[in-house]
Amino acid sequence: MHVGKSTSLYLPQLFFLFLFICNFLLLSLVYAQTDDPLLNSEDSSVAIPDSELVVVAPVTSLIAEDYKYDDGKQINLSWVPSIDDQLVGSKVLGYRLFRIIDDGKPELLAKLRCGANSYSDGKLKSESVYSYYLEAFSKNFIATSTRTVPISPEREWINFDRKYLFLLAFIIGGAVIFFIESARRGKKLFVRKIAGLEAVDEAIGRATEMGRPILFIPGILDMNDVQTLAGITILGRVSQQIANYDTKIRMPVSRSLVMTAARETIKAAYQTAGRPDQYSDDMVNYVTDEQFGYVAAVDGIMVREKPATVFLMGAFFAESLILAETGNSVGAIQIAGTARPAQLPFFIAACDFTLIGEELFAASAYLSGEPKQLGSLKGQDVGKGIAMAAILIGVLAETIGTAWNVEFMNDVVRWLTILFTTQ
Amino acid sequence: MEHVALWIAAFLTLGIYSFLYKDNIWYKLCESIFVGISAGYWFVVLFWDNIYGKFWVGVFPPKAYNDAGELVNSAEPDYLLIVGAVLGVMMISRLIPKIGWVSRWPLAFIVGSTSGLYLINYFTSNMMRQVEATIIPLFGMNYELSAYDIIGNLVIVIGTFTGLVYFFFSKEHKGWFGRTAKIGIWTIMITFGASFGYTVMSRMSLLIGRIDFLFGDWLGLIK
Amino acid sequence: MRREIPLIITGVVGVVFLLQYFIPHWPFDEMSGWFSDWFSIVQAFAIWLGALNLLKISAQKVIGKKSDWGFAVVIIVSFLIIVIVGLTGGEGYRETGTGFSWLYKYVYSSLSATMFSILAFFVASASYRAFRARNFEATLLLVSAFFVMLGRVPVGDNISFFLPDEYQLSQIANWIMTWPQTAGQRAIMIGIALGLVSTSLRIILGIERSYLGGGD
Amino acid sequence: MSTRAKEILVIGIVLLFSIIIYLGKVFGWVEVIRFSPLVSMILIGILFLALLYILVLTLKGHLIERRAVFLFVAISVALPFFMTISQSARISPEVQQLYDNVSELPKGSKVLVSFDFDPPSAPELQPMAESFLHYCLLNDLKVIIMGLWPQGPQQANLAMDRVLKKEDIIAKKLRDGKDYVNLGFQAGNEFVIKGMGADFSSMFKSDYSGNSYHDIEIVKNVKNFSDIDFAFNLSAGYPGTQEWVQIAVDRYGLSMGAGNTAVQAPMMYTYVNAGQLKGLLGGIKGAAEFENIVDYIGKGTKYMLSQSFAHMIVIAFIIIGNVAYFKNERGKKKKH
Repeated sequence: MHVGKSTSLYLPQLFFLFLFICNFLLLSLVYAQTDDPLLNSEDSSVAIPDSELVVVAPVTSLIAEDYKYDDGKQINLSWVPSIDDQLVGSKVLGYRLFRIIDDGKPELLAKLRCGANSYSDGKLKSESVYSYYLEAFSKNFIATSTRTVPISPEREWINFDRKYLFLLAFIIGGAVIFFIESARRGKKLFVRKIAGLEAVDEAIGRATEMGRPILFIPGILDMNDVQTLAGITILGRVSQQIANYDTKIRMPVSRSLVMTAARETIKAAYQTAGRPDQYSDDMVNYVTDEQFGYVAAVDGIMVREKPATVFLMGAFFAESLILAETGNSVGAIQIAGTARPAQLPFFIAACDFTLIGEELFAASAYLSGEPKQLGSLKGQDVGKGIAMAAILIGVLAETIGTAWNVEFMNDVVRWLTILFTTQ
Repeated sequence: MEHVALWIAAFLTLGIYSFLYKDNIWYKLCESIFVGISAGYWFVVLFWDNIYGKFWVGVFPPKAYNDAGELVNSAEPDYLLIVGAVLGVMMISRLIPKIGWVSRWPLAFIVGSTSGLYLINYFTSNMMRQVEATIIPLFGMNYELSAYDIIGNLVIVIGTFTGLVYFFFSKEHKGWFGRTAKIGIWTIMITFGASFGYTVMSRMSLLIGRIDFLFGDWLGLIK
Repeated sequence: MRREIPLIITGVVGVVFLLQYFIPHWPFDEMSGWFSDWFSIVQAFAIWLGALNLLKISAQKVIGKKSDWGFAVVIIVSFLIIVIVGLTGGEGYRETGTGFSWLYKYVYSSLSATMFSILAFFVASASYRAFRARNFEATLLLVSAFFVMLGRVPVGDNISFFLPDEYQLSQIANWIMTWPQTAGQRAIMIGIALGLVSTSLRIILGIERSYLGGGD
Repeated sequence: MSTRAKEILVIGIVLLFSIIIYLGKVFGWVEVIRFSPLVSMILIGILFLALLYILVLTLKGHLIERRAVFLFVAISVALPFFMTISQSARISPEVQQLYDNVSELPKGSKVLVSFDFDPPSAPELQPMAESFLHYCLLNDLKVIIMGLWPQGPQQANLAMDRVLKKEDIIAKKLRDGKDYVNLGFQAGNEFVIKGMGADFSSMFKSDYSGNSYHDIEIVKNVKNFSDIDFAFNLSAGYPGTQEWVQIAVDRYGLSMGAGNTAVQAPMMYTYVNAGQLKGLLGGIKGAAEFENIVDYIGKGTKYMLSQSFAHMIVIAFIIIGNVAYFKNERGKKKKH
């Protein structure tokens, strides 16, 4: 196409463009009528003969603003709707929003319903300059607003919408680190008593009395899982008692690394108790990595040796049921602990004591006294404290605020909502 | 071929079920096939979808003719992907014990990225959003709620609060705090009961699915 | 050095993902994009590692003629069959009608679906022999399970036909699921979320190093 | 006869029967077996009597053997397949919510369906997939399929094959790439979702059959989640609905519903309550309810009777076990 060679060439093109636009508008009106009942508000518009021109006022105060706190991708638009845009008997049928990029041709960006007064345009480029205008249209009239001043979206450094989220995360994270540090410095951190742990001694006593072995299953995951680690920590406590009372222990495991760790733990306990000669490597043996193969083997051990007490501490999957059932059928006292929510119900229903979820970690932290674990537990308690306080205050304030319309309470709720909002 | 396929599938299905009678050779055979096939399955899928589809195609985009009829890359080659592949190959080094330590680099990368993402994700979606969703007016905005909803709201608020109290380890469960924790553990027990029921439902569905296969697809006794 | 570099990698990558949430500006957005890409590739290799490791262990079993080495041969052979079929199949290797999709549909699907359906039997057996209302908590659990199990199948409403519509078993199950169940889940969810936050923080800051394993 | 010989004999008999029935199927000797309502009722009565017998045995202190329980379960779950008993399912609020959200979508809306499960969960999730896809295609919604589990897209194809064979769908003359597309699997778990938040095409270079992303009509103009009108996630674990909610919903504002295995569905109620999920199908019951609401006869409805039986059996066993337990406990106390 040869642009601007002579003015005579322009006329037919302009004519075609004009036809095209008319056609397009017509089509979009038809489209709006078939597809969008809201734009086609025949019921709400005043009955006017088709021939009469329905003059409407354009929208005013159209403002384009860069959306803050993003990487230069969004512009927010706001305007005051046309005064002819009314709830009942509106003359305005809707709006069309046009965008001009870098002084190019206007392009239709969106069709909006009556009453719309804002729009956000995403996926922009920070290098380009954008300006917008709105058309308010009636049955046969279009009122165009003034164009906005061209702007380009800017890239910002910090998303201040998320400042409170950052603050809360900072407080909780800070608490974790603070408590880890203070535990390292030797400060004693309090952890409440955990019912399942108290049952441990009793259960070991029972096995000693009956002269039958104790079975310890540390789950089926490897040493890199926190639940296995917690299980081994609890094994430490169990093996101290065993070494003192000289009770037998059997520990089939499904990972070779767990086997090594468990042997070390039990050996250490026997050494502390002053009878290292009583320890033997046979107490812990590796069976297989295969889930069901392992279960079949453990089942066999349970049926043959009839342990008096069974510990199930660690990460369990589908096998939880089978193990707990067999343990139950041989009449053992069972103490279980896992953090896997799907398996917990089965343990609670089939075992005598269960460490539920975080209790397992709390027990482990309590027993090991490791600063890392204790500090985290304390830090998490700070988080829970914040959550509890927010729920208590928030619900009370919101209930009172809405019931008696107390302004102060509403302020509290507003403030809490801002604090906890994630958007 | 269809007949052979159905019989193979049935043979394998029954083989696994034979474990219910006791551990036996048939079960072990099927289990070994399962282990081999599933490892191989992942191997193939990851080769085509990731190592070929993402890395190879990303670095060496397929050629295509453009509008001018020239043979060009259909997309810009992304050479940064090579870093990912190098890390991936380092991962494999674990198979050779002598240089196994190299595999810690990609492992550190995986652990680091999941930690960074998890921290934010869980904090926003599973803590902040949940706390926000629990702050509700018990009677609705204009007393519009029915008794059913008000009781429900109360249950949610009290249940969540007391449940948190139960998992609070810095205070002994005594006095009012202990009683609150008690309500918490009751709520959690009801929750576990629901999970129990749903898990049973899930397991039974799987069995029903297999029985449908055996009697329907294989033997053709049911429609 | 063998420990420091991994710790630095973990720290940097973790911090980038953290900051990206708060700082929308270049380069964090782009960097997290690259990291996501790399993650997909590294993960593919990581799963390969598992497969290759299995092959290695099985081969060792066969060579050493350890017990059950015959099954190790089965593992290797079935692995090789699906790999060869899959890799020679070209890009459209899993379209309907290919050898790979045949293996998937009749062998892989049958085996994996059956493997998990065994649990149904164990659930029933455990219900009979192990699930006891041994204390108040367990009783509460079983009662709630009772209502949910009955209410989630049509037979529940058939049994409770004599009750008014809104007290029939399915409605009770709905009530339990919508209110107390949600409350309990939410408490557990918040607890787990905080646990993950503190663990992730420890990992990013290098306080938690157990994932690197022992030794130097 | 030794135990081994007996076992082999039983296997032989079962095998023989299977072959005869199979040949019957192939040559059309055996028709589909259906019990009349009367026979069904009699069978239910027999099952009930068997349970009573077990109760009596247990009360007397004879726990029946594990294998007997297994056999009982197998029989009582298989029998309902042959019965003719109709059941009605009531629609749960979260299923209704999903339906409302999907049915409000205007024609031509783009629906992203992520298949994040593998064959073991297929009995629960496949029916949901079929009825959901069928509903979308029938109502002129454009379906974009993907998977975070490698087996997912294959399950999608299995579902799609069945749906496309339905007469009402054939009549629509739908085309791959225009009305629906399967983008395939991508490894990277939640990082894939994150990547998609910025740019779909960076994660999916091509679709399942190897067509370049930018040549596919339906996704040509889909840059990221803001071009998706609704998403539906079929999930059996990790990565799944939780990851979608955390990233796509909470970070990028995607509007989303989910279908979950019953194991993880309870947790999702929290997200439904907080408005993060717009509707939920939980387990086979959710599937059956959705089939009911969109009027699609599928496996969910078919399995419901067996499911009812299975639940009843489990409940019966729990009751029997506990009755015996309390009787024994009281006995023990008296002795003391």
